[in-house]
Amino acid sequence: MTIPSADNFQLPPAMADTAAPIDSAYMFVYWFSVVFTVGVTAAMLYFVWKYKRRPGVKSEPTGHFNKLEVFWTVTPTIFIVFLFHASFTAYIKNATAAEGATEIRVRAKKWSWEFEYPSGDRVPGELTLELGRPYKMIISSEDVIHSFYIPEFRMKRDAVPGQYSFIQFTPTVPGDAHVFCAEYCGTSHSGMLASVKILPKEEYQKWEKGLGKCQGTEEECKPENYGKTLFVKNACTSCHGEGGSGNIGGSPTPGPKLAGIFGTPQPLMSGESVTADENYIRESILRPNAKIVKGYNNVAMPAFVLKDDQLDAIIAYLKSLK
Amino acid sequence: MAAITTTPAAHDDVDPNASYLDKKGLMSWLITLDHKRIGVMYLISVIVSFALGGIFALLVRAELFTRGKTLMDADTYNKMFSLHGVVMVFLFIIPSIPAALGNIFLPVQLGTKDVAFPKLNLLSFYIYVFGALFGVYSMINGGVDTGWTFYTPYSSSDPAHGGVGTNTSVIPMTLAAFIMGFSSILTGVNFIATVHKMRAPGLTWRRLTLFTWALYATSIIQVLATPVLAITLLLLTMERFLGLGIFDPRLGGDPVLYQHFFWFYSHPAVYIMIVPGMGVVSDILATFSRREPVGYMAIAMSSLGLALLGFLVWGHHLFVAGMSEYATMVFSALTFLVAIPSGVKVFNWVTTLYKGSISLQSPMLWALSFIFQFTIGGVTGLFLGMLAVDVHLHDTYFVVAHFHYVMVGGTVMGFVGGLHYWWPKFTGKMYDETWAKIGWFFVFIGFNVTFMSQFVMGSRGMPRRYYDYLPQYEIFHQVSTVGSWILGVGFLVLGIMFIKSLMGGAKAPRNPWGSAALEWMTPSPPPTFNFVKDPVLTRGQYDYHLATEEELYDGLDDPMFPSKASAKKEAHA
Amino acid sequence: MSSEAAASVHEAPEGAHGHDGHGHHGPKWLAHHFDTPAQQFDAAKLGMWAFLAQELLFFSGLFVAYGVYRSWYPETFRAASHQLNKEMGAFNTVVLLFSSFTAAMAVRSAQVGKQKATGNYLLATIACACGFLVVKYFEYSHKFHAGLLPGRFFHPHADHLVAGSPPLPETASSFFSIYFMTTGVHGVHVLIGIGVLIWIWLRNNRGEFSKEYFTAVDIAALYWHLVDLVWIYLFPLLYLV
Amino acid sequence: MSSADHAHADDGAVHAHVSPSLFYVAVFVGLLVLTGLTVGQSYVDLGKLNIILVILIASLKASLVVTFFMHLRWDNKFNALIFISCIFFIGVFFAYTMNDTDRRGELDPDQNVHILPKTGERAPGGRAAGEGHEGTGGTGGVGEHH
Repeated sequence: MTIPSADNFQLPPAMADTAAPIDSAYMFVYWFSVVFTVGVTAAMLYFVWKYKRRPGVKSEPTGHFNKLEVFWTVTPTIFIVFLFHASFTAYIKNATAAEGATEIRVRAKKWSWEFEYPSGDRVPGELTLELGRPYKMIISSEDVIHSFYIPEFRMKRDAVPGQYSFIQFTPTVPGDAHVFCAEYCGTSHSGMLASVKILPKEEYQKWEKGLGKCQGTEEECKPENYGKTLFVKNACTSCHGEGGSGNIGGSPTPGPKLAGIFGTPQPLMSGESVTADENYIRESILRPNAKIVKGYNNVAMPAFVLKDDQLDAIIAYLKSLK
Repeated sequence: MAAITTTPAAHDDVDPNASYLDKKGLMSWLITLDHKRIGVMYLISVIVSFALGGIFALLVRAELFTRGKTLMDADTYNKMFSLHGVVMVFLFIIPSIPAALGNIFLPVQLGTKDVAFPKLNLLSFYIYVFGALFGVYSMINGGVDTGWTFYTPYSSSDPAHGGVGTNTSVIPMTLAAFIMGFSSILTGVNFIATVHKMRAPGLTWRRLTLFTWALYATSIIQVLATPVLAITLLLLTMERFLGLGIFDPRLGGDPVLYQHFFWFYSHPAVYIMIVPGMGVVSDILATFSRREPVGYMAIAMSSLGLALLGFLVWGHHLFVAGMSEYATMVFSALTFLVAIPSGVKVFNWVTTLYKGSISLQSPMLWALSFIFQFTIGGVTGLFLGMLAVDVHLHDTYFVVAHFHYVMVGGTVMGFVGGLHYWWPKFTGKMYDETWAKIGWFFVFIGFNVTFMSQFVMGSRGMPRRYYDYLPQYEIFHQVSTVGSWILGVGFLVLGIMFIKSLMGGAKAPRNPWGSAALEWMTPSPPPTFNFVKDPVLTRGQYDYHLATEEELYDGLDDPMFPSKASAKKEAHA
Repeated sequence: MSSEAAASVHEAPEGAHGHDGHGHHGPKWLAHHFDTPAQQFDAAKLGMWAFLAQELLFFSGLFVAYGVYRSWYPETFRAASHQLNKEMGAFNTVVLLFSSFTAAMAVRSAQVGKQKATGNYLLATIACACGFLVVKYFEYSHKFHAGLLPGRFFHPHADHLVAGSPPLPETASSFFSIYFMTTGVHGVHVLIGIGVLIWIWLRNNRGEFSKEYFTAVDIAALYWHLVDLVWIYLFPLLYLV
Repeated sequence: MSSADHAHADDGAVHAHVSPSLFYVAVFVGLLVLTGLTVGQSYVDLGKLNIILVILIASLKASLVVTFFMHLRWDNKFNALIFISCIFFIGVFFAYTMNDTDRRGELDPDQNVHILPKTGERAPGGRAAGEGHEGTGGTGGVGEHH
């Protein structure tokens, strides 16, 4: 259990340039709200105490307070003009992408995030950014509405199927953050997270060199171990369970069990049956709707775009599962 | 009050002195045309719905007590919060004050015998019940996991037809909301005609109670906004059934268009929910500070203002949804306007207390907590109206806390306060004031603990509708869950207190609170035609300086604590 | 404003005063909670107009959907509307306008107390409404044959399409979705209208209406005019542009 | 219990305006003429003007029905107010919704569009490409003409 520190109790740490204008708008309206609420409540409690009913003391008939009415209609009106102005300028500032910003494609699907870098490499579940570089995230969704949300950047945008949208930011602090899905999207909505890593220039370049390849020790890059990493990062676990076990916390998952099926015959929707070999697994990842296992026709598995060595690694991993 | 006998309310089959509760037998209730009896049937229905929705809420909070699985799996959790929303919005909060308390008291406050269309009124109730049955059918079939908003394509794209959405029982649930919408519309039609055409002689527009004004404003929204929900849900049902391709992008539709349609109703619906609560609070404040509310006309007109503005701001639910920037600007600017009538109300309420004669009996406690919580709900609305800040806070727990402060801290407090306030009048029984205060205390503390911590976790980035969460949010969730238990205990205490009152409460006097309003001039409980003789008003309903001692105290010996005095009287009798 | 008056409200008056049958008992069509016929009539009219307002808002959703898609796919809408039968649409428009006229005349006859004429005008209105539905049936069955169905069921058969009309793009399914939703919902209103009119016709036959009391005829006619009103917009928007 | 704003509170009876039969016939003939006009315009291609013309004629017809057949001309003013405010809210519904749907991608060509203008890619999750979409690549925005 982590208890948040007192200095930034209300807001998470600010890690991008977009946070500052939002935070100052937030704090402004926050202090206004505190003063207003405390004022109203104090006046209310004072009157309740002061004008408590006493025998023989009558209430005073209500007169007209026309000036007062005008005052408390006009004052808030002026005030909200300021509020609108403050928030609107901050919004416009945050909505305008810098010239030449690095474009990253963000693809949402039930229930994982995939990031495509300018090099064309697709990385699931992990967004790596360079400190101080302006970014433009072009967001899309393949199935239902999701929402791309990084609290540390104070930025959010719905991923709407059939539509592109974008957000922009420049990371200003190295460290780790999270991508949340903020629009309800079904069973594993709360599991639809991705990690954000903000790296200083040198580290980023080192990372960039290994992009699209297995990054890790020799042991970690053995096909079945690499496959396991990919299986987790692509969020295969949210539909097939940990280790393809076909259950999460004792309840059956939306997708079929994968452990131990390799080489065995699988009954299909069409009534036929197919052996779960390398080709079938490869096809099921790339074109999930081609041959659907019996009983799972109501689950629309999204397609995954993976490189050959990645596919081989996943197949090796599935082979290893018992 | 000002009752000059003009014509005796004489009818061949109705004894003018008999209480409306006198007739016994189930059928005398089921086919009644008496607005008070219909109101009581609504009241029972909404309280049952509230209990059901409350159980769903407690289960949701319990699940979130620890990370990962606590009680149920993710699918069940998703159904729980969806059903909590659907039940609370469509079955409880929309009919709560207008259809239940409004039905019972609108005609009494107008000094008339019934609403303009009594048969239509009964029909509205049965439409509501019929719709509710669809909802129950959906729940028996496993319920829905779409959230109460039914966003497309998740709700509309049926996996049975190769879609990507949910495979839960959506169609019966959308039909349930569709049908219940008509109940709400017909009640609105009825109330508008009643307020316009059925007022007692002398009851001018300026003499209406603020509760009546609030119901009138609400009725306008019900009539003008609810049909759009009806057509939206009809299109959604057809989308799922036939694949229309209006809201589903895979068939060429636009999911953001659905959100426009949905919020064109559902934002005004927020005012259907809160404005009647404001009306109740205005009446309670007047009675318990013995004073006409300051700025009577300003409060009345701000209800109408909210009703109008409610239609112009729906787009603030779509700031990050993929709407054009032009629409974003317009909606943000207009949204701030809502602050003006809301502020006017709060200022006037607080000033009403100034130089009043204030008694802190239980209805007043609810009214004062309404003002406190509605103020918080209101100012946090400013955060969300601010475009830039909304980008951060949208769809987080901050929003959840904000609307619960308005809906529970506001409407539910108004509803329960109104229930306390009018309970002696429509049941003819007093309740136990001590237990009422204990219940209030638990609810007040429990509510604020539950939702205050949600503000903080929301602004720290916790998204809503999450089954599981990161470790840094655990402490807030646990505080919130503990709060929900306190809240639950509070409502349980109140439930028992009210049942005890029904079983053996002291007989209520005509005017236990010493109010100057018209409904307190008729016996408790009122006769079938509301008044023994048709009333004629010669003063306003808040004119305490014009009301006589007799009108206010009914010969009670202790005007300061009328309820105690009456209990004493009863004991001696 | 006197205390005696106040007391009279809440104290039970002595004696059985309630059965003198005085004053309040008007004609039998005057409901007990109204004081005067005018109050009852005005309340009914006001209620009906509020109800009509909700009907208009109900249809407005469909019109907004039409507006959005037409503005996105103007060419599609132009091409697709060629598949609708302009003549049948125009004929139905005239039928509905005529029915609206007869409904107005039925109200007029009721206002002046001509029971027989009221009945005949109501019958004419009902006949027109049925005629409208028959024409609609032929239109619908043609669309079914041609596969011009909403959304998922949109599979146009080239040989059933109107000859010489522009080719139908895939997006035309949106047009037919909107076509079937609008005309379908309107059709349901026509059906309800027929039911209401028959009921009013029966009541008229029983001689329930008079110069003094014709509220129900008036209210039913208002509803029927609304059905006409919606069609006045639907016809050109769907068939003619 | 007569209420304060009764139109005919004097004797409590209903006083409705009765128009002559011929008047209704005249309105009906007017409606027929306007129907002829609206059918006629469909044979003339006026571009964008067609839709405007059609809506104008329909509104004219609708106001004939509302004012005369539905007696709004002689009815309680408040009933007319209901009707007018209902038209106002429908207008708001139209204008605000289309202020979004028609103007996406206008300020920023990548924001909220079906097609990414730089690459001509169609967004995933929408109607599958190659199913006869009219939208030509590179236009961005939504729909056919941008």
